Amino acid sequence: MGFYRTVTWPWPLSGDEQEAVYLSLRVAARAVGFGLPLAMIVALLLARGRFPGRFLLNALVHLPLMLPPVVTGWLLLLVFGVEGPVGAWLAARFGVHLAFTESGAALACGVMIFPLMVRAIRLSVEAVDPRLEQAARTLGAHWVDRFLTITLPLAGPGVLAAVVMGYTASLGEFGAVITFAANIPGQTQTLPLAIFSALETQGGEAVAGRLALVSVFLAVGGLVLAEFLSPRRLK
Amino acid sequence: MGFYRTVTWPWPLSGDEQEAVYLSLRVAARAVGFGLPLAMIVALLLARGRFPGRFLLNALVHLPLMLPPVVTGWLLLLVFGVEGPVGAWLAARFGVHLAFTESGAALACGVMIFPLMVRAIRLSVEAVDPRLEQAARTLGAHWVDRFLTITLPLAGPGVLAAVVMGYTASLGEFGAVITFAANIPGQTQTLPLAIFSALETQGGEAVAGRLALVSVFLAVGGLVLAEFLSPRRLK
Amino acid sequence: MLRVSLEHRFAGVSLTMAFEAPTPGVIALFGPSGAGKTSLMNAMAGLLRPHRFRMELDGVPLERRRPEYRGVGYVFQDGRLFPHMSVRDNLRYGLRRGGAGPVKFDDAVALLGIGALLGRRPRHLSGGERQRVAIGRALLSNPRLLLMDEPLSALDQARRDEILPYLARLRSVLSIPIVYASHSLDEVTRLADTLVLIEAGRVVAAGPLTEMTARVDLPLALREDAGGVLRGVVNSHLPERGLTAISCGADFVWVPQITAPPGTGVRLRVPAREVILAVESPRGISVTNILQAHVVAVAEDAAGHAALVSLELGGGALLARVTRDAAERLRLAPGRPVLALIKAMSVDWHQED
Amino acid sequence: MLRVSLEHRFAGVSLTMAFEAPTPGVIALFGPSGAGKTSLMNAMAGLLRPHRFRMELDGVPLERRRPEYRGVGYVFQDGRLFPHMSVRDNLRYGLRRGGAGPVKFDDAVALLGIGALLGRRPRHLSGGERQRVAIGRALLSNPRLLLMDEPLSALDQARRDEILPYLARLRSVLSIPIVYASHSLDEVTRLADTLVLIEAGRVVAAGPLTEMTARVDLPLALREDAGGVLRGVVNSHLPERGLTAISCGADFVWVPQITAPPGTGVRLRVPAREVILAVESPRGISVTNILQAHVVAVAEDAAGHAALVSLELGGGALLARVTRDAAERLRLAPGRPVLALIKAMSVDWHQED
Amino acid sequence: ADTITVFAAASLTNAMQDIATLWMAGGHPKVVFSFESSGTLAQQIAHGAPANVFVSADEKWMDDLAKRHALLAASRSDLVGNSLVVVEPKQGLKPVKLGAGSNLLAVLGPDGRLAVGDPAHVPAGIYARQALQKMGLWEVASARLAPADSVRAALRLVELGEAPAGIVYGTDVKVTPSLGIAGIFPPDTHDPIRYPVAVLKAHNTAAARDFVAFLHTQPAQDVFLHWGFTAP
Ligand SMILES: Nc1ncnc2c1ncn2[C@@H]1O[C@H](COP(=O)(O)OP(=O)(O)OP(=O)(O)O)[C@@H](O)[C@H]1O
Ligand SMILES: Nc1ncnc2c1ncn2[C@@H]1O[C@H](COP(=O)(O)OP(=O)(O)OP(=O)(O)O)[C@@H](O)[C@H]1O
Ligand SMILES: [Mg+2]
Ligand SMILES: [Mg+2]
Repeated sequence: MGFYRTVTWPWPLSGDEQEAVYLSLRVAARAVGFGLPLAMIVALLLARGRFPGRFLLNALVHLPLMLPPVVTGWLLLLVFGVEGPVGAWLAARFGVHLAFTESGAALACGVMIFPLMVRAIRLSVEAVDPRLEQAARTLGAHWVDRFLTITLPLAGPGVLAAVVMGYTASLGEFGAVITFAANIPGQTQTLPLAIFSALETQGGEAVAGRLALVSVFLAVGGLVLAEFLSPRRLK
Repeated sequence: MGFYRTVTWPWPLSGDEQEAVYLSLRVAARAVGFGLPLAMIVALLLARGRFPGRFLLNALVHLPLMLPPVVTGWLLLLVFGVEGPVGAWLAARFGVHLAFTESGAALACGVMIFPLMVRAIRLSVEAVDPRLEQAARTLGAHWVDRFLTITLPLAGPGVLAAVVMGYTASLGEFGAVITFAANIPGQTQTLPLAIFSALETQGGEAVAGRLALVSVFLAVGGLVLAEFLSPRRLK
Repeated sequence: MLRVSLEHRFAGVSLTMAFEAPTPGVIALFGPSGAGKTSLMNAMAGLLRPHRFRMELDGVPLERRRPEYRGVGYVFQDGRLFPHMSVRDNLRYGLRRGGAGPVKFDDAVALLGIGALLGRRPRHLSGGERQRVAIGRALLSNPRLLLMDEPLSALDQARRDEILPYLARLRSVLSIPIVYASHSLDEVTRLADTLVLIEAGRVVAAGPLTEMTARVDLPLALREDAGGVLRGVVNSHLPERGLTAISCGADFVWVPQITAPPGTGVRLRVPAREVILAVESPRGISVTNILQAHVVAVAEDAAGHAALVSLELGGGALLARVTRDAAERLRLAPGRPVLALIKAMSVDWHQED
Repeated sequence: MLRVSLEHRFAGVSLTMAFEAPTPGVIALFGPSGAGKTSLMNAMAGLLRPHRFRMELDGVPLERRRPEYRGVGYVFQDGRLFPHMSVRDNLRYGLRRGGAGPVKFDDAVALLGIGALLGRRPRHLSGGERQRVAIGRALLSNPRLLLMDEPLSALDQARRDEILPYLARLRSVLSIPIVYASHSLDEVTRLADTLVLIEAGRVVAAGPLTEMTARVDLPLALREDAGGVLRGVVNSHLPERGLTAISCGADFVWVPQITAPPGTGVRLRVPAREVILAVESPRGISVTNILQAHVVAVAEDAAGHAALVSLELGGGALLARVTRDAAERLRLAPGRPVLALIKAMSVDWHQED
Repeated sequence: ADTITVFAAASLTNAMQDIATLWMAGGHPKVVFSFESSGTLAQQIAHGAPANVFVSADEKWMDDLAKRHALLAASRSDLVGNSLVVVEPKQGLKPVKLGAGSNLLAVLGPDGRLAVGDPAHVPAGIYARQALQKMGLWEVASARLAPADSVRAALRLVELGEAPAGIVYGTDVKVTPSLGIAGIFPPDTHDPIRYPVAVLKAHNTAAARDFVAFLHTQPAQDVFLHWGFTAP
């Protein structure tokens, strides 16, 4: 109970904390930004496609949801680490190292939020009336065209939901990030990692509470923006 | 790389592992079972309602998504622990203890998957043509009736998505559960926690891999079932 | 009595409409596309909340009731069948909620010819089939007022001809007042008791059908399909000549033999363009009805090539459209006695109840 | 030439249809609700894949092309405007993808009277407005074949009368063949060159419009609104009498004065029920056209109260419906010469091109 | 009710499980464990977790509970000790000199990182920081760390080649065949590594006390030794 009294107003933030905030925002932006186009394609394939391996793709997309995040992070290390097949190739070919870098944190977040984004978009794509797509066909729109001009805009709520969920979930992503990218202040120490550190430190509850509050503010800011942009208002 | 060779076919499971599997299934079932009706109501309120505090409710629902799971677990301890306001009341009034019990694990899972379920249902509810609800009104259906006979069935894909996501995410829920319910074999040690324990054990990676595979099997089973029940097939 | 008044503005369009009409009866809202028919109906069903709105049915104000308690059945212009229910469940939806009413499930199904469709989903129906189901659904909800927004425009003539009398029967047998939006003058004259002419969000004129159709000062009279309506009673059948005599006030009008027994009230519609005027009685001609009348008013159409002649007969008022040339040849002017030649085949008849 | 043949089974309903028709021209699919019109059109657009299907337009087989490359414009029975685009963007959608065509954006907008709606979203349109936009959208996609599924059934008469000539002009000026589904005989006779009668998934008869409409052996002739079609050329105007003479073969037909200059081809439609037959020439009568004809065939309607008379005139074939009584009085039989009395007002005329 | 619930630091997992097997083989009540970081466990105990026995990886969290009067004071004792080592892949293992003039950073190469438990809270990380500070390397090394959320995670980073070296407990290296010890920190470079054990006041049962006593017996201590722990 005493705890409630110990949480103080989070401002001003310390330098490290500020850095964690900026880093979190950058990481979330990259995770959502790179994840979204891919999520759209996968969602479309799952919603409309009928191809062998469709079910496998579906299961694969859900993988990060069904495994403990720590395992996801560990699998990422196995695949994208310097000795992993993709990681070795990236390092040899482009000199890119993902582990311990901001990009790695973004990758981990991106993988974790991917199933959420795909589901949201897929739901909305499935709700689009296929008769409208038929109408577009008779007007000469081939499938990419149709997707971009009809399906996607009509699935707008799903895309928005994907962005909102991806962004908020990114701000809370912990296990996969710390396992894959470690907890390096200024490079991979996002807010959740800072909160976790504080929580595990003796007497750190107050700091953790402060930082959690910052995290909530950031996420709520995103929600406000989303609510403001929601298609219902635009209509 | 050597790791890949060390993962063995997971069957037969040891007694503890079996217990973890059953426990995980029970916890997921309770989390989804109790969470779903509530998620439906909240989704409907968010999708169709216009009331003060709507935004607050939305933010609250998203909270577990935006905080690191450990923090969510810790907040649950603060609220539902023996010293927390709700926990103390429950213990005094009903003799019910949530923290460090199977029910507590289900509660933690339920809270974590709640935003996913609400989002999925909300998206589908928003996609239901309000003109059909109008038609039902003119036929004398009041709002509960309308919700149950028109909105909900038409939002079927969203409810199904909610169940799928809730179930798979429950099978992967880690941070909040271990913090709120601890990691006690046979009582609160769900699969993800068992996997974590294995990872913490020297030389436990192979066991962790095995268990992760079990987790994937369970989740994929759920996906198969969902695909089979999907409204598209029923139509 | 149904009294409705409404004021509403959409971005760019403003609607100000009011009318009253006796009940039970069919009140036709007649007007071109975009006139405001659907908006008016939405307001009456409670689905649109106009800036100002009053609605009173038989002394009961309804405007404050919520749509689900207003007891207003609505056949929507755009169908709105529930896609996740079979046709049967769509029909039953209102049946279960409206309480038992005089319309029976099996009767409605038989009449609308949808017996074979009961197990299907709406998206496996043709456009016309869908509309028939929508009519059935609204009927079965046992409403105190039925709104029908162009319910027949997706139907073929045969089906229309089948359903129209049933709608007419609804009016008289069940005494459910019906508000009926349409831009088909034919439907309206067959069905309506009261005609409300709407144009660009205004009520141009409203009144009893028979009066409205014989007026030469309304835009109605300028239509290709303008025509007068007479009310009459079946007098006698002449099976050997295949004819039936209808008495309209002092006149007899012959029509091809009909099935209604003597004494039945009927409504006769005579298209203006099919009325021939003569000053001498012709002979050896296929025309069967030669009625004495006198001219009430003459007006010219916009182009000045056709003359609209309002006629007073022994049993009602009719409209005739002749060429200006003929009007001059026959020297038609108010008060002039003329013969109205009407082919028996030209008279559309409909049973009143 | 457009050749189409199709076989398909829905659960419980089977369709077997084939027809061929000259192009360019308007091919009307005429039949009751549920006959299979929409299914046939869906197949032609490539949206339905029937069990068997062949489609050849001017020698080019089209059945294997995907819908987006088939160049078939489609005005859907259920509108299908894109809800997230303004009217303008809906119209432009096909314009940008179909390539520049002979139909200009501004012309189509002006003709369809949708200039004021360009900025609106479809859900802010009335039912009729929506349909007009759908027509515009299909026209602007510059198709090689245009499918129109009951495009006018949501429109009022005035708007129909405005749009129909434009559709006719499309046919002749742009030489886009049009397949037109309808259950309005009026629309069909005004527009069609070829008439395909469909009932319950079968083609009952198909052929040139003028032939089909004068046959007494088709279900068409039994309809209230049956009527013959004559093709003619504007001969001269008589402004002082407000009349125009049309020469149809050897005959002159008078109609209220029209604007088309002499030499213009026109299509005249004379409703069967408005044709009066006489054996003696009447006098002092408002009827302007008294044409010599002889009876080709006589048939009775189902009830036996009306006689359908197929007539041969100097310039074509007409249908007359008289009472059985009158047919007996005048002793109508094949070969008998009669006078066909036709009010100038009874003749609907439409410019051919 | 006879079951003994033991909350133990994650690094004790293998040893404790072996000892429990031994204990139960003697016909004693069942033991169940919850392995987590000491901090999490301590907080859970503070919030009423039903633990009978707590084994912490460092003194501080035990002190914390003592301050909250959660411990049966008399039952607190030091169970085992551990050593702090530098771990490297066995292949190409470069021994590290630990003490003044250490070549620890040279082992990392130009851009390699040193995997450690998070010095903010993971006990192994805290010891590592002390040692690095003592050796005067902290200033430079702190920018070259890869802090992980547990010592096992740090070990895994070395195992997977992400980090060329790491600082972990001696016990961790023992069973990972691909890794070897490149150097052992002299005990004076950090606080003594001790695992204190105590019975918890709220769930103080005879069985729990017996179990703690058993932990101090020779068979149990042998197991600890087997897993690389040292005497306290
Ligand atoms: N939500 C809206 N926003 C803006 N304008 C609207 C809206 N709904 C209708 N209108 C306009 O109001 C006018 C009346 O529309 P309404 O649908 O009532 O016409 P209607 O008489 O039913 O026409 P139709 O016969 O074509 O169905 C039209 O001009 C239409 O464009
Ligand atoms: N997907 C489907 N499944 C089963 N039956 C169908 C399906 N689509 C159409 N039908 C049936 O096929 C027949 C023809 O339907 P179609 O829509 O082609 O008729 P239509 O001539 O266009 O009728 P309308 O004038 O009412 O629009 C109807 O009996 C209809 O019920
Ligand atoms: Mg309307
Ligand atoms: Mg159709």
